[in-house]
Amino acid sequence: MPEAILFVVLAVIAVAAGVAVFRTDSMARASYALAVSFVAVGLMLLQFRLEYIGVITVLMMVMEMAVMAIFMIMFMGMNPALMPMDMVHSKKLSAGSAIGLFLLLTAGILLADWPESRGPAGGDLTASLGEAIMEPKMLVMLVISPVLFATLVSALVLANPRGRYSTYPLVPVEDADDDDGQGKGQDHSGDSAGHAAHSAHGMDHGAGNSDGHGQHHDGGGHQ
Amino acid sequence: MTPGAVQQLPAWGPLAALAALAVVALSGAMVNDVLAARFSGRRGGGFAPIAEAARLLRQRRRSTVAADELLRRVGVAGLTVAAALKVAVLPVGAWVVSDLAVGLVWFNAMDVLVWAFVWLAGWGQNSVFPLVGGYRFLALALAYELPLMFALTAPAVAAGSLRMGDIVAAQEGLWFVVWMPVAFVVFLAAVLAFSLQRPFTAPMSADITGGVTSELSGVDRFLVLTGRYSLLSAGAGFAVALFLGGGSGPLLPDWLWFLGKTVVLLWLLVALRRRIPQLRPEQLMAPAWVVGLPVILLQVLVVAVVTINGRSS
Amino acid sequence: MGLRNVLARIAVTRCHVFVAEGYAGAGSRMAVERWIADKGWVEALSPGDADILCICGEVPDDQKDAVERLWDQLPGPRSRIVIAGPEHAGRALDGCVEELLDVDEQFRLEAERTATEPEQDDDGGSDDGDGDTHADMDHEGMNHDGGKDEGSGAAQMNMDHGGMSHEGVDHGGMEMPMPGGIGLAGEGKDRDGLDLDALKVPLGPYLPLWPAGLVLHCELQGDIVLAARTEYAFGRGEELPIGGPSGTERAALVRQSDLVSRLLALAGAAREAAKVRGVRDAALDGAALDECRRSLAASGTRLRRNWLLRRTLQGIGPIPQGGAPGEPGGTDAWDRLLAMLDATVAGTAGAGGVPLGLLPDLVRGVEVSVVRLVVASLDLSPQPAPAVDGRAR
Amino acid sequence: MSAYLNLAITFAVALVGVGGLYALHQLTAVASNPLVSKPYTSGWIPEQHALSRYHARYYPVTLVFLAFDVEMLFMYPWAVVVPRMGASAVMEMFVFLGVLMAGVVWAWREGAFKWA
Repeated sequence: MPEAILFVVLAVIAVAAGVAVFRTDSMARASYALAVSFVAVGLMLLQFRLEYIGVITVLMMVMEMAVMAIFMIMFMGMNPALMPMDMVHSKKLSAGSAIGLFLLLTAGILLADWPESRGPAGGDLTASLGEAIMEPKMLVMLVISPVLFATLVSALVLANPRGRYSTYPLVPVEDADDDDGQGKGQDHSGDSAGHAAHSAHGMDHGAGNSDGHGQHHDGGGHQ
Repeated sequence: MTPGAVQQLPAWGPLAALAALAVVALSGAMVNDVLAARFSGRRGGGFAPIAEAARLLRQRRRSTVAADELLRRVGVAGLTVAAALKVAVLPVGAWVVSDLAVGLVWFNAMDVLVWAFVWLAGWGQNSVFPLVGGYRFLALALAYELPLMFALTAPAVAAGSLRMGDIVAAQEGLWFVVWMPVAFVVFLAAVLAFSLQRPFTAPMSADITGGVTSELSGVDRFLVLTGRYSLLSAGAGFAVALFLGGGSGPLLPDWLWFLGKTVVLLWLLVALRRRIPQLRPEQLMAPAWVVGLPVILLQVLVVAVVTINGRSS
Repeated sequence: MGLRNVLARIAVTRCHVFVAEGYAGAGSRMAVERWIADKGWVEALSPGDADILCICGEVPDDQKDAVERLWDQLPGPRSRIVIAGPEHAGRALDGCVEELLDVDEQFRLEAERTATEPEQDDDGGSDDGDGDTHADMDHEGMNHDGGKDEGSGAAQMNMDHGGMSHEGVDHGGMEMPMPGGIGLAGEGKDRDGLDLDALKVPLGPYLPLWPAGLVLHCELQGDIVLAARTEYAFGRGEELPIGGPSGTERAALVRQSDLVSRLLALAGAAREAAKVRGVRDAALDGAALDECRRSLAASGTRLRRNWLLRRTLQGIGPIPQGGAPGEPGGTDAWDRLLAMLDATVAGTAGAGGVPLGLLPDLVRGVEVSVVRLVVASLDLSPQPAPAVDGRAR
Repeated sequence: MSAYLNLAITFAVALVGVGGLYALHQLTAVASNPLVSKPYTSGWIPEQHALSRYHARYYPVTLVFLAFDVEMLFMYPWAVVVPRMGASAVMEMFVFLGVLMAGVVWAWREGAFKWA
């Protein structure tokens, strides 16, 4: 009975935190509300005696939400904390797809022909997981490896603002007339930014080369 | 003590463990201040952490305009709580508060919580310098976390288990530090990093007026400072359990050995980090990924090969 | 009350002091720093950490508000003191301790402060200045390529609105909350092409480990400075002679070791910083100059072996070769640190002042910590033309 | 199950400890309500709220990290079975890691770990 109560409490927390994601005005709160939701799910997995899966869910999800918060904040269309906002777009479509997916999954759970439990799970579940990964499900590993590699490369190709051969611009690329006419003082520095960019360019090379460690990258540019 | 027989403490265990953590952390802070005092030619210094605590308990709490009070509180209080939860799976001699089968992963998960807490503490203050500090910590975390994870894997491979008790038991005869020194060093570096000690102090350094602690006062600041030392102490404890044979040692009871080793290692870390200058925040990224990661991977490879050979022979 | 008194007694053995250096306050600051070190106190890095606000030197009238703002940020129990000269430091700080120890008075003062505090509700705007709101609008307007910036405020507001809902964000009405009367950050141009918010952050004048009076108005995007503008909040004018008549070797040694220790402290090399500072204090006390130089030379030798520190400082803030005469051309922060030390050891004057105009270029596009190191690596103090600013007005 | 119970107790004790500190602070501090002040900006009135779309310059690294990090899911179970499964498991895992490491080196060559 206490287990059932705990389960219900965790489930309520998970759902409530999930709702909070869409109710808050702050991107930071939204990200971490999602993290709380996932932590609750991870703890529920622990209740199923899935120790490793449960703890690793907590680990991965907190980590990923910490990273996601960076992006949520960066890519928000406006101030990510101090303005009222609505996280829900195209409400009908999303509500429809959410309900549809929920029904589909529930139907799957209820209708699937689950294998009979053959007594209590014995031994170390983590070890059996490891064995499964290494032997019968080895294909998964072999597929995931190139997939991750491809993810890594394509994500960087898309996201990295500079390639190998371009040096770091020290100043933003600016076209002077785009500048706000009222930027007190700023337009001055804007004008001069161009000059600075040229002189700074040389400096950057110098800096990169004298930086003995890492950043091969300048060297690559010269080859 | 038979291998793997770690005895789980009853419900008063958590209290005892947290009290021990507090005492060990306090000793670390005292050693730090004694060293500081000696360096500047003063006597004493051991009283300084207590004076600091009194000062902060007396000081009024402080908040900034439009601060995200909830997130700030979570972040500020979380550091200490995370340290406490780490310690819960740490075998002190033959005793452990919680004999989790995946204790090692638990430690790692609690470490990741520190990411969240430091960042939340920085973000929640709605002030530039804490904000920059919080983001700096995430940058550090991206650099240290993977090497840390692999450093944790090495003892797990050698012991064939993720249970902290088994890992300690597997070191009977030969401490892991002897044949996995790289993992040990990387682990200690990561401990310094997640407890925000030099050289990884960029998130709360002087150039951003204290970073995440910049706007904190009173009990909030006290909790952050406590959290740092608690995390460092917990890290030292895990280093002992993972690499230095846990509570093994002659004559004395094993819990005493364990605490002794932990305290000595903690003091060494405190003394060591006073001598290291701080790294600029962006300086760690490339070396950690391009040097640290391959090196620790090689260490894991060596450990795996040795383990297999040991089994088959 | 017993517990509170005991706590107060214990607490004052470790006061945290926020030092705000005003006009010609270097001598007092050094005396205060020394007192702090001798007592085992702590130099607070921000007012939020401080018990004592210690103003060294004079604060010009137009800066009085700034000091009041700092004072308002001290959490309390708190005490403030103006130190007019090095010889007053000890007595003045003792007076502060007395104030801090007066428990009843501190409680009364804080209660009073709570009572007089302006309403700080979340959509406050009680002191919502027009200027703030306006500034905010300007920035919001910047993302529109139309560039009808001369348009009226209302027009801009509409543009804003359009721009935002265009992002797919649905925010209700125009009553944007402006908590505390502070505006929201506006977009800034960026080298990565992301155009995220740029924050206006002034560095200085009341910043620990910072040249007195200097203000660097930065636009920060993330932790990178997009653009900077320099000014002096108050002219440096004639420094009070520190450690003997100005122009003497001793005064030069004191000043330069002060600069070196500041740079080392910012680079996170606390031990070396404290050692150099010790030499400075010894020189102030009238120790033999040769002795001081020998210690500094030893520090120099240690520093040269410190590869982590070198890695921190090398390659940052490079000044291009062949600038104006007297400019330390072709150097970076590490070179300048060593040159400063060597010049002090040799007893020659330092490399000479760096024109302030160089600074905005040096700090553009670099990280905040680097900005601090670059500023600390430059000897900005000698006779700048009064109230210079960099390039912009 | 008692392992989890003790973890829960630890969590509770830690929370109570933190809460107790806050309560104690209410009694001992010179004022029990927090001071609300403007953020510290070197003595100036802050012109803008700090909470903004913060440009984390290291965002390319986060992508590399996440890709590599997924691998850790397999690493822990692998660590448990290595002694039993022998060389084949080691080979398999290190081929996997090698591929990822190649990606990391490539990312480094692309300058992804450069930041400021």
